[in-house]
Amino acid sequence: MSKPEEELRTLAKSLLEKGVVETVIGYEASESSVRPCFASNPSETERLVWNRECRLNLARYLRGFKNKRVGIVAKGCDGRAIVELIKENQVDRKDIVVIAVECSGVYKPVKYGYPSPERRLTEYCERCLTRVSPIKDYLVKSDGNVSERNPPGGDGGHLDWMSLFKKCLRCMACVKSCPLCYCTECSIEGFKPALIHRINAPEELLTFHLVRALHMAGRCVECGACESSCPVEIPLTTLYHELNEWFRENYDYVPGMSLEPPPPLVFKEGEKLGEYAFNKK
Amino acid sequence: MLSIKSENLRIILEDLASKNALIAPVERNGYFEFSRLRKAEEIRLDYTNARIPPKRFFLPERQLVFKYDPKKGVTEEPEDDFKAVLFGVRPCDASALSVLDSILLKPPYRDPFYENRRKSIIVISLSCTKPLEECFCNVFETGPVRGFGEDLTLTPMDKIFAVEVRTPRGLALVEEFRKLFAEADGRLLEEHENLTRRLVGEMNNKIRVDKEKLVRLEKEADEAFFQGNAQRCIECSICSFTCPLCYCFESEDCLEKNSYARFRGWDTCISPSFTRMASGLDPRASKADRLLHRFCHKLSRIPLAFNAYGCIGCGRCVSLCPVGIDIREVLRKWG
Amino acid sequence: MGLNPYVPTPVRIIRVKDETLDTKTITVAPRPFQDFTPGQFAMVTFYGVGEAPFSICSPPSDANLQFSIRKMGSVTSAIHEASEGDEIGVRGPYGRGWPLKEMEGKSILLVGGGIGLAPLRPLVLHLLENKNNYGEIAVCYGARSPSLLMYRDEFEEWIRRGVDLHLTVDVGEEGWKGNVGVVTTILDKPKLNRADTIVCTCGPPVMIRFVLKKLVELGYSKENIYASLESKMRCGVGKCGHCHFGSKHVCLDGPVFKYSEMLELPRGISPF
Amino acid sequence: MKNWPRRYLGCLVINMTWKPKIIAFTCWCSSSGVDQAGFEGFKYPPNVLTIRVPCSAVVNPSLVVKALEEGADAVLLTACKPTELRRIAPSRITEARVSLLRRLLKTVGVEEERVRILWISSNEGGVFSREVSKIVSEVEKLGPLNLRRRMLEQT
Repeated sequence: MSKPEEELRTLAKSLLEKGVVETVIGYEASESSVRPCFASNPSETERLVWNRECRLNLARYLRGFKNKRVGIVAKGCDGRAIVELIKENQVDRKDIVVIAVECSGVYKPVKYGYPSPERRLTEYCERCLTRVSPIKDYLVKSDGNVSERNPPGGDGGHLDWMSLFKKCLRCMACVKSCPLCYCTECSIEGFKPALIHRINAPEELLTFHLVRALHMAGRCVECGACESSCPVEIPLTTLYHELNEWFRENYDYVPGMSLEPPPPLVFKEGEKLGEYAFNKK
Repeated sequence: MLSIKSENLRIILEDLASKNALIAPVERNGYFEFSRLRKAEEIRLDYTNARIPPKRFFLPERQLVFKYDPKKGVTEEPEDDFKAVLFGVRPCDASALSVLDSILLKPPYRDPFYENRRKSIIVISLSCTKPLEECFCNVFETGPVRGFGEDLTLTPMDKIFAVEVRTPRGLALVEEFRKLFAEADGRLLEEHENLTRRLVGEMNNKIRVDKEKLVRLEKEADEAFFQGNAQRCIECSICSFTCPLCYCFESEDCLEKNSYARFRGWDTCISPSFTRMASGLDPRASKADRLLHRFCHKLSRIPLAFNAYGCIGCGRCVSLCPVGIDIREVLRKWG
Repeated sequence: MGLNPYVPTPVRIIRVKDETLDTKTITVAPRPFQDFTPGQFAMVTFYGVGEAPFSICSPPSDANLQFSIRKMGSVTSAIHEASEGDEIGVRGPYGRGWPLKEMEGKSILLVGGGIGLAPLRPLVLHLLENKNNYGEIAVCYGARSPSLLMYRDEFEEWIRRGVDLHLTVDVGEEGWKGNVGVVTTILDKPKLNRADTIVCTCGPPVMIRFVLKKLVELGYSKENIYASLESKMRCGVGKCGHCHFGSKHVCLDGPVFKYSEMLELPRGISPF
Repeated sequence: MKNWPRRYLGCLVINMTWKPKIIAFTCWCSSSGVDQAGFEGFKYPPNVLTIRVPCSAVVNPSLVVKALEEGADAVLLTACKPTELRRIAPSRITEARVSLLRRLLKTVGVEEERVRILWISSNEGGVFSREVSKIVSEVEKLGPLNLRRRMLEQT
């Protein structure tokens, strides 16, 4: 057991014992990798682990814990997702205890039918903006080396997206694993008539992915949950990163980095919109 | 038993590929998958297993059921000629086909589309010499050397393949290239037996299942176990879509130029809309129930009805599930 | 078409009748199949919209085919908008109907709720046509309000031909002189030999649950109780998996289930 | 058989020997400009199909994507000029959305020139006809888009 793991367990245990939180969402070891773990009594915290396989974004489960106090083990990107969820009024900051863990990147998953199981960091981790969650109540320091991030810059242009999308099975794992796809009815199905058919048709896959990309633009925290759960390995985060770059270039806005600046192009009710003048005279 | 030299196998594969009748494993975009090939060079005989199971050739993701034209009435479009040889299927996936046969071709109603494809595709299986970490085919005896449901079983020995003819259709294919095959000698048979024993022994999972016990899963299911997994489950449909045995389908009507068409395609029992009726009633509303249904269907209902397991131990769902829901745990607990 | 069980036969709507506010009875012709048992269902396609299962509500002796359809989802809404002469698709009959064999010589109690009378209507008409083979026929039927009672105009005819009909509504309306209350409150009214009566019930799941409970309390034999359950279906022939519950396919082994079979079904679909 | 509600924008696009098919979402103000082009006898290519919307900012970019998928070779949004508008924000939103969408299309390998925004006031029929003719000729140079076929073909 590594030092951060030990620290994490002690912290989670004390939070549960003191009754600060009802549940701690973390990772536990599974047979081959790690999986989410919901510890609601102190003894269960012994199962918590922290390593480079912790890919799934746990902020995804927060919507299932409405109005309950939960502790959540958060990597940098998980923390950004929580920030976005707070900004979008999906969760209440008061209800969440963020146990930030210093993350030095996660490994690309080894999946079924993978020719060379060479372990390396994921591409999105190499672009990572914050190794530590922007909001935190507790911090678990890591002993791993926290490297500097690579210079930002889009690189999605060189990929042959059409043939990548073509492989998609539309299992919706990208939607379902995304912490920010919380709509009860996905807009891709919610339009009447629906934008795409229920049954996967290859010619509609581009629409599906473009619409999803548009919905993630300026919100995606690049946690890679979609990409790592995708059974056909479409590098979706790279696409969403490209759109985030547009927001950074035009509005100097990076999603999830702080609670302060509201997202661009979002106007609250009653707010004066720039040069907006509503003068009846 | 017959044998064939690697170079002779190449000749057959190249011949099939030139006729555009070869579906074989290739590496595309970083993983192995089955694809229709024009050139046999692309084939990866050292492949582990295809990520998307070969069921997609028998039960496509999207398939036309019929077309309806208000002026002409109902028309069924004959499917394109799909004649092909599906080469290199792992024994577990081939076994899945035989289970699918018993379900989809069960009288009185036979699934015509599946039957059609099954008739036009010859399946050649390739024994698994390097089982993956997630594999547990030994549990259901669907591998690693021979399964059921294939027409020919090929087992790679050094530089030579042992060939076992399993069906008349397989025999017909062998007859077509009779010169390239040779009768297996005693040494080969012995080697084959040794290999089989070694491979089965090498499977390192210690799962034992008892059918009598497993069929009681539904009644004895541990609520807490399924609740725990349900809490994790994100309702993506990876497990069903990549399962070589999941056959449930959804149908949908679409508008085409001047006509209406009905398509059918994969569906998943993990999705909340699977059993929800138009009135909003849902007999299987909770995630835990849906998970339980999935496991029960595979491990207790299909065995009860068809004398075969609804899981063949390929390990795709185990490996690909983003949240680590593991059918092996169920087997260990109730098997 | 031939062997493909997934392709519906085009038929024409020859009559549309408003049954209640949200329910219409459509009559289609010609009947695309020869014989069927009351209680069986057929898959009705509205081309371009979709397909849904509906129980057949005309008796087997009728040369046409009738379906009572309540407006619920996209297919039913489309059929509601259809008019006489429109072409729709029908395939069937599917499933297991009411147990006519077991009913022979016995008295029969039918309990319906709301649109649940639709699968019972062919049974009523069939029993009346072959009255000599069966004992007394009693019907207990409840709906939310008098205007939502199905087949209101046929009731007089049924009574005239010897049906012991008891009606109830959840909420009375002006002019309603009958019973007010849920259908379980009138279950004791038919005077039948309870030990030797076959009971067939259909309606919303909650109603079926309470009706079954009440029936057992009243002394009806569990062996003789049948209910028609509903579930989502896509293929109707036991392949698509949507109506697979426990070891049963509703489309093959149902929709009519015996009391003992219902006990075996998993929670949710089971009325218990 | 009744005409079941047409499911696709693509149904509106008639198939003939290839000429660029352009869908224009016109806001109420600019659509009167488009109408005016007709009244005043300005000619503009017939392959532009206008869909009137209450405001350019209600055009969900998803619909633009869908139009492209369904067979439009280019999508045009005509909006009120921000400087002439009482409410500035809507046009700014449209502008931002189109810019974002163009970035996305460029990334996935679709020419970004296929989505355009055109500032048209209600009295600028002449401007509209001139600009549209220009756009049509530009799209003609780009060639057909055929997104569906491209998705089907690539293996």
